Amino acid sequence: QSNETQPAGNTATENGKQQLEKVTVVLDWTPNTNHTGLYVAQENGYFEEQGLDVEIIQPGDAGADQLVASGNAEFVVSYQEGITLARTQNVPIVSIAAVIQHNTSGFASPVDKNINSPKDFEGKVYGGWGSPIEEAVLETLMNTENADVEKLDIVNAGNADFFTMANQGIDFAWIYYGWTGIEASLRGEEINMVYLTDYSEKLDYYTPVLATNEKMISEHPETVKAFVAAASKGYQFAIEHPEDAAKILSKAAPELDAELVLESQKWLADKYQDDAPRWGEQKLEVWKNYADWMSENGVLEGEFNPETAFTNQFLPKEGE
Amino acid sequence: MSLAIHQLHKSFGERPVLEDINLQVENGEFVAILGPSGSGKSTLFQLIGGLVLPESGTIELNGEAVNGKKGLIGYMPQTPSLFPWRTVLENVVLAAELKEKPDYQEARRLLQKAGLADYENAYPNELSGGMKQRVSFIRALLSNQDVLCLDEPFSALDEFTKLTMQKWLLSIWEANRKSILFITHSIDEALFLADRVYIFSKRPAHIKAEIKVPFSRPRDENLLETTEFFQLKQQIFKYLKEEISE
Amino acid sequence: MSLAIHQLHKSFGERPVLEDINLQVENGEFVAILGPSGSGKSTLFQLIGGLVLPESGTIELNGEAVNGKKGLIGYMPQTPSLFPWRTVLENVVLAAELKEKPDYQEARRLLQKAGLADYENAYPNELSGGMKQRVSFIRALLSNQDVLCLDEPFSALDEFTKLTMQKWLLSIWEANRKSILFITHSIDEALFLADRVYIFSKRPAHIKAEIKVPFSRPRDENLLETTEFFQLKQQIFKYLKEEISE
Amino acid sequence: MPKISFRGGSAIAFLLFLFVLWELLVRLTKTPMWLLPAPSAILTEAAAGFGDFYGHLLSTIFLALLGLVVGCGIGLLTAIFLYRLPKVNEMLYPLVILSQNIPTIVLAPLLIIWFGFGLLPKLIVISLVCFFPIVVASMDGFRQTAPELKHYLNMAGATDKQIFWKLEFPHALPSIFSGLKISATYSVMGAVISEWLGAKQGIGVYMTLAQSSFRVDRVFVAIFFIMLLSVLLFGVIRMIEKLAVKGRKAGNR
Amino acid sequence: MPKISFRGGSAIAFLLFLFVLWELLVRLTKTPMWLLPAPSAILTEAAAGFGDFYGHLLSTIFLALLGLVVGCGIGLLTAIFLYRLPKVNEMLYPLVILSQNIPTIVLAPLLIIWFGFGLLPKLIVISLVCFFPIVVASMDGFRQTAPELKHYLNMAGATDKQIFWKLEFPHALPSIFSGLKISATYSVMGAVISEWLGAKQGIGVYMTLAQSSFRVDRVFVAIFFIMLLSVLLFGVIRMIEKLAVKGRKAGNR
Ligand SMILES: Nc1ncnc2c1ncn2[C@@H]1O[C@H](COP(=O)(O)OP(=O)(O)OP(=O)(O)O)[C@@H](O)[C@H]1O
Ligand SMILES: Nc1ncnc2c1ncn2[C@@H]1O[C@H](COP(=O)(O)OP(=O)(O)OP(=O)(O)O)[C@@H](O)[C@H]1O
Ligand SMILES: [Mg+2]
Ligand SMILES: [Mg+2]
Repeated sequence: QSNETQPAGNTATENGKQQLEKVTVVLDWTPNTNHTGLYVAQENGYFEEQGLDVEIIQPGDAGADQLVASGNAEFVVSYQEGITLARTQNVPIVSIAAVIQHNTSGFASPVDKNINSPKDFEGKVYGGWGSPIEEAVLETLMNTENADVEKLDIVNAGNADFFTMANQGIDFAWIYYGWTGIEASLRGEEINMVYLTDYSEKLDYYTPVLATNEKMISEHPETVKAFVAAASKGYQFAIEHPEDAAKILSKAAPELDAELVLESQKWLADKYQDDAPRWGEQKLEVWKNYADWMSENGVLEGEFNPETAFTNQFLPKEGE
Repeated sequence: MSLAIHQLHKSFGERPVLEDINLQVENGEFVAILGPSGSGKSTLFQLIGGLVLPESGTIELNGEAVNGKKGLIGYMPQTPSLFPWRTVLENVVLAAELKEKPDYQEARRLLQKAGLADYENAYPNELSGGMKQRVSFIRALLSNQDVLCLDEPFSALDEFTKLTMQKWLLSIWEANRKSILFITHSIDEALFLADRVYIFSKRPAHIKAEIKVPFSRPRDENLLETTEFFQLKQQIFKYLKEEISE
Repeated sequence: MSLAIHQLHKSFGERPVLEDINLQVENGEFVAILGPSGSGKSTLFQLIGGLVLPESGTIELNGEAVNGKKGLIGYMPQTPSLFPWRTVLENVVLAAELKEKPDYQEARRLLQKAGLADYENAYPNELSGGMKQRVSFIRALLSNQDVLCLDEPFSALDEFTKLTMQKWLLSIWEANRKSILFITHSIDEALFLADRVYIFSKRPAHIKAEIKVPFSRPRDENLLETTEFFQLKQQIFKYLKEEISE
Repeated sequence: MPKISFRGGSAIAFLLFLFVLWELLVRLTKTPMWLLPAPSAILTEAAAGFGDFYGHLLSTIFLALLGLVVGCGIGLLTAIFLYRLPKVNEMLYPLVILSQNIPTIVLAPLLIIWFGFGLLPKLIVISLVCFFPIVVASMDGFRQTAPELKHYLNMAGATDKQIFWKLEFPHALPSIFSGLKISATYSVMGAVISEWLGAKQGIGVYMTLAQSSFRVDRVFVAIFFIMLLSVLLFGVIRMIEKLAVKGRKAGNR
Repeated sequence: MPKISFRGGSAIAFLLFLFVLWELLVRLTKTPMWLLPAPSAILTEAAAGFGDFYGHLLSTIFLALLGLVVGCGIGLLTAIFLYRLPKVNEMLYPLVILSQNIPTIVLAPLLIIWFGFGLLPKLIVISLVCFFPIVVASMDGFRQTAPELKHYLNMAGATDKQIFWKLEFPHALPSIFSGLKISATYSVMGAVISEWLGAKQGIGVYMTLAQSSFRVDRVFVAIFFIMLLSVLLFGVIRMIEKLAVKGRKAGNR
């Protein structure tokens, strides 16, 4: 619930903090460089400027999207695939900004495996987490080079990370280069990447995105606007000052490896906005393409209307 | 308080134990039960205590049927049944505790009389067999009930301690005249203590004989050496022998 | 097998229990121990059984010191100590089981003799107090040891059953002449069964008297009515009385 | 027998009542499906999707049973071993406690590195969950043996081994079963968790997939079967207990 | 007393030995840090990062203790309640088992939706973990009361309540402690898991963060403290047990 209704006649406030509106943003995973903008906005007081008192929460297990949909938190860091699936199940959640303009994920493999393009997947072992989406993506990629997905061995590796898998005879896995890829380079392990975006436009979906629920949009649009404005400013800062932004993230989450954060931040700085006219911009065709692709591959059950799944209306206008 | 039992029947599964038991204890009377091992004496106590229900028959206290009613008698079980996590003193007040605030002063006095003054704070596992039995006996005495059912209370005591305890029990009984029902295997003990003696047959038990003990009170141990005593004892022994040898 | 105990001392913490006990059981001898409740008789058995160690003194079996050695005697404890999850038959063979394959035929025969033929498959909780004691007694008999230590084996039996069991024990003993050490509270029983009787003082126990029982064997119950018997009994009673009344 | 069936009946009746209540609440408050589906919706999905679900179910049952048997077997052996060797116990017992405090997120990668993605690492995870309650309960059971029976056996010259097998072990049976019941309850969840370590099939796999595609009704179908399995296992253990501990219901008076 | 300190000593010595072994193995096989760090590396990191870690530690200790107390309290009350009302027990006992089979991934969002991000949902998760072993162990303890003592109390006219409080409860104390020990062991992991429900601080938070940035040494620092806490809690319960169950070590002969 939003706590904007303060009891009137409350005793004197210290430096006006009581006027701030309390909102909660739920992360999708542990804090990482995808979230830098939020931490910057927090640390540099951008949220406060917008009259918000933001609490950043790490949910651990799944369910962050439902939390926001049910109104127990106002904002969530989610991803396009999740929102698409959620909306077909009538979960009222809407994307309000794309954190990173293009999909930076891809299939990573140690160089000595010699996997340079999807056709090299043949005869190899893929380690995943058992989602039907994975197989569909692999198939799509391999089809572009007329490779046969049947010749690929897909192993369910559960929650194991890339490095663990690599140790267990698994040839390649799906990672975000901006985090796991950077870690590999820090370790001096050379890896090959096969990016999704290089082979299929439809798979260039937004991940991650900021999202909220429909009720917030209809009943508290100004809060949403304020939040997006501050976040946008935060990400802008991260784009312009990756080193400083990395320091802010490391300060907020000292448990993270500072070197990894810094390197990841530097790599990601120009990926946030990339070729978009402004940070956070989302395109209808991206939403439509990906949903179509999901339907084609039988991983989407039910009706999905891409127009209602996202909105750019809260993004600050040029020069705002 | 008087106890009357009419036509009591009880069996455990296929095994008949009590058959047509009729028995009275008048107010302030001291009644002993003798009978072969395994005849059903302890079972009778369980019925009186309300722990098990008879197939038929009634148990009356002061004329009122009390089949299956608990908490009306003071009881000393055949095995001491002390609580291992309670000290001797805490054990003896247990029965009293169930009804009221126990009188520790009195408890200490009785322990002293039973030669257990030094063991007040000992745990049951530090006691000898006979000492446990005495603790259990005192617990029954302190229970403050008008009917006392004692199941072989002195079986683990040496002859002299036993005599002391018997005399003590008699003096207590003479002072406040509770009704006492007393199971024993010692014919001497039954004759020395009781007003009347019931002799149980072997299982399934019925009342083989009821004997009025003719000796006047107060009694002392010289009684045990009189010829009348000896003759009565012989007679009872004969009854018991008949029961077991057939 | 002969048992000899020299200058045995034992205390539990601050509490001295046995003081300078000297005692012998010759090969094939039947020895009884009498003594006040709590004097230390059962403790002596625990020492012989090797369960506790004495502060000083030795226990010898056939001249060999066996302080703290277990498994050399047949034992019947003061409380029946039956295993609740074993039937009567399984219980009586327990001691034998520890050494060898038990003889169920023999076990059934003894149960029959003790009047427990119908209860072979019953569990201990279906037995009366006296029946449990008999089961425990048979368990000790079946243990197949040359020295038997019996701790008040017949205390929960009626006079007639007790006499039967006593006579039975005598006949068994006469047939295979084990050495028997026997704790009892009944002076009659001690004199009827034993070759010699040790009388323990009160705690801390020393040997107050050692009495050779002069009666010839085989004995029968008529012995109990002779004057010699009566006089010996009076004498022992006096010893015990001295012990307790001081 | 009629008594047993009646007892089950009472519990089932109560559960049914709860379901009806739940159904009503969901309908009255118009709770959306993705938040909390109504029992009827779950039932419908269970019936419709059972063909797909079936394979997952079997796979988890197999894992849970195997893990339970292995875990309890090891647990019982460990308890016996530790109890009979007090010196070793002093050294190793803390390790037994420690074993319960290795978080799966750490254990999982290590297990995978050592044992790959096969059955073994999963079995280890389930066994680790199941073995602890048995160890603690059995050890406590062994320790609480009736002292007068132990006294008797000692006097009768029983060896330590005999004392253990003739007295301490049978005496501890109720405690062991108490531990077994706790373990049985955990075994199904243990199996589900173990499926994190990369399974192709199983309720755990089914459930995460359902969760990630927001099919809350399917998640609940999975939960229902997990619960059903646990209760069944618990019931089976209780039945075995009744048979094994027969004849001493009243102990000795 | 000297005995107790010696016993601890033996276990600690053994643990030290294991650590040395581990250190040697890691060094000899040149295992990379990110796979399995050497104890020395962990120690270094623990010392270096203790300032940061301290707050997390306190927060988890607080959660674990609170959850243990609440969970065990509720568990004991539940056991007493169910034992004394057999009719209710028949209905509710299956629910107690079911409560152990709600996967956290389902429970977590529901709890947050109902109770927000505060202390309450976390407490519920820990309590749910801790309460079950107590319930099962206590109920079994109550049931196993020495029948001859119960027989005596019944004959003496004790009410059900008196039988419970004067006999069944004290008699079940060892079983209750057995359950408590299991619960105490689980409480720390329970607290760590509960921190999934959106905590800002705590070993669980620290550990996932470390894990996701591949700082395996930090993960192990977290595990060490989890283990240390559990063993400490276990030890404390054992000490309390020794005090509470005093005087009946040998029972009645
Ligand atoms: N719970 C039970 N189940 C089955 N049979 C029982 C039960 N309790 C007692 N019995 C049987 O009832 C009979 C009488 O037992 P009871 O304990 O009343 O004997 P008793 O006269 O007190 O004998 P004793 O003098 O040896 O104590 C015995 O044959 C016994 O086997
Ligand atoms: N474990 C123990 N701890 C402390 N004191 C004990 C212990 N066992 C026995 N005692 C004490 O030793 C003394 C002798 O006990 P024991 O059982 O040997 O007596 P007993 O002669 O067999 O008596 P009874 O005829 O009553 O059975 C008693 O005073 C008892 O309090
Ligand atoms: Mg009896
Ligand atoms: Mg004795």
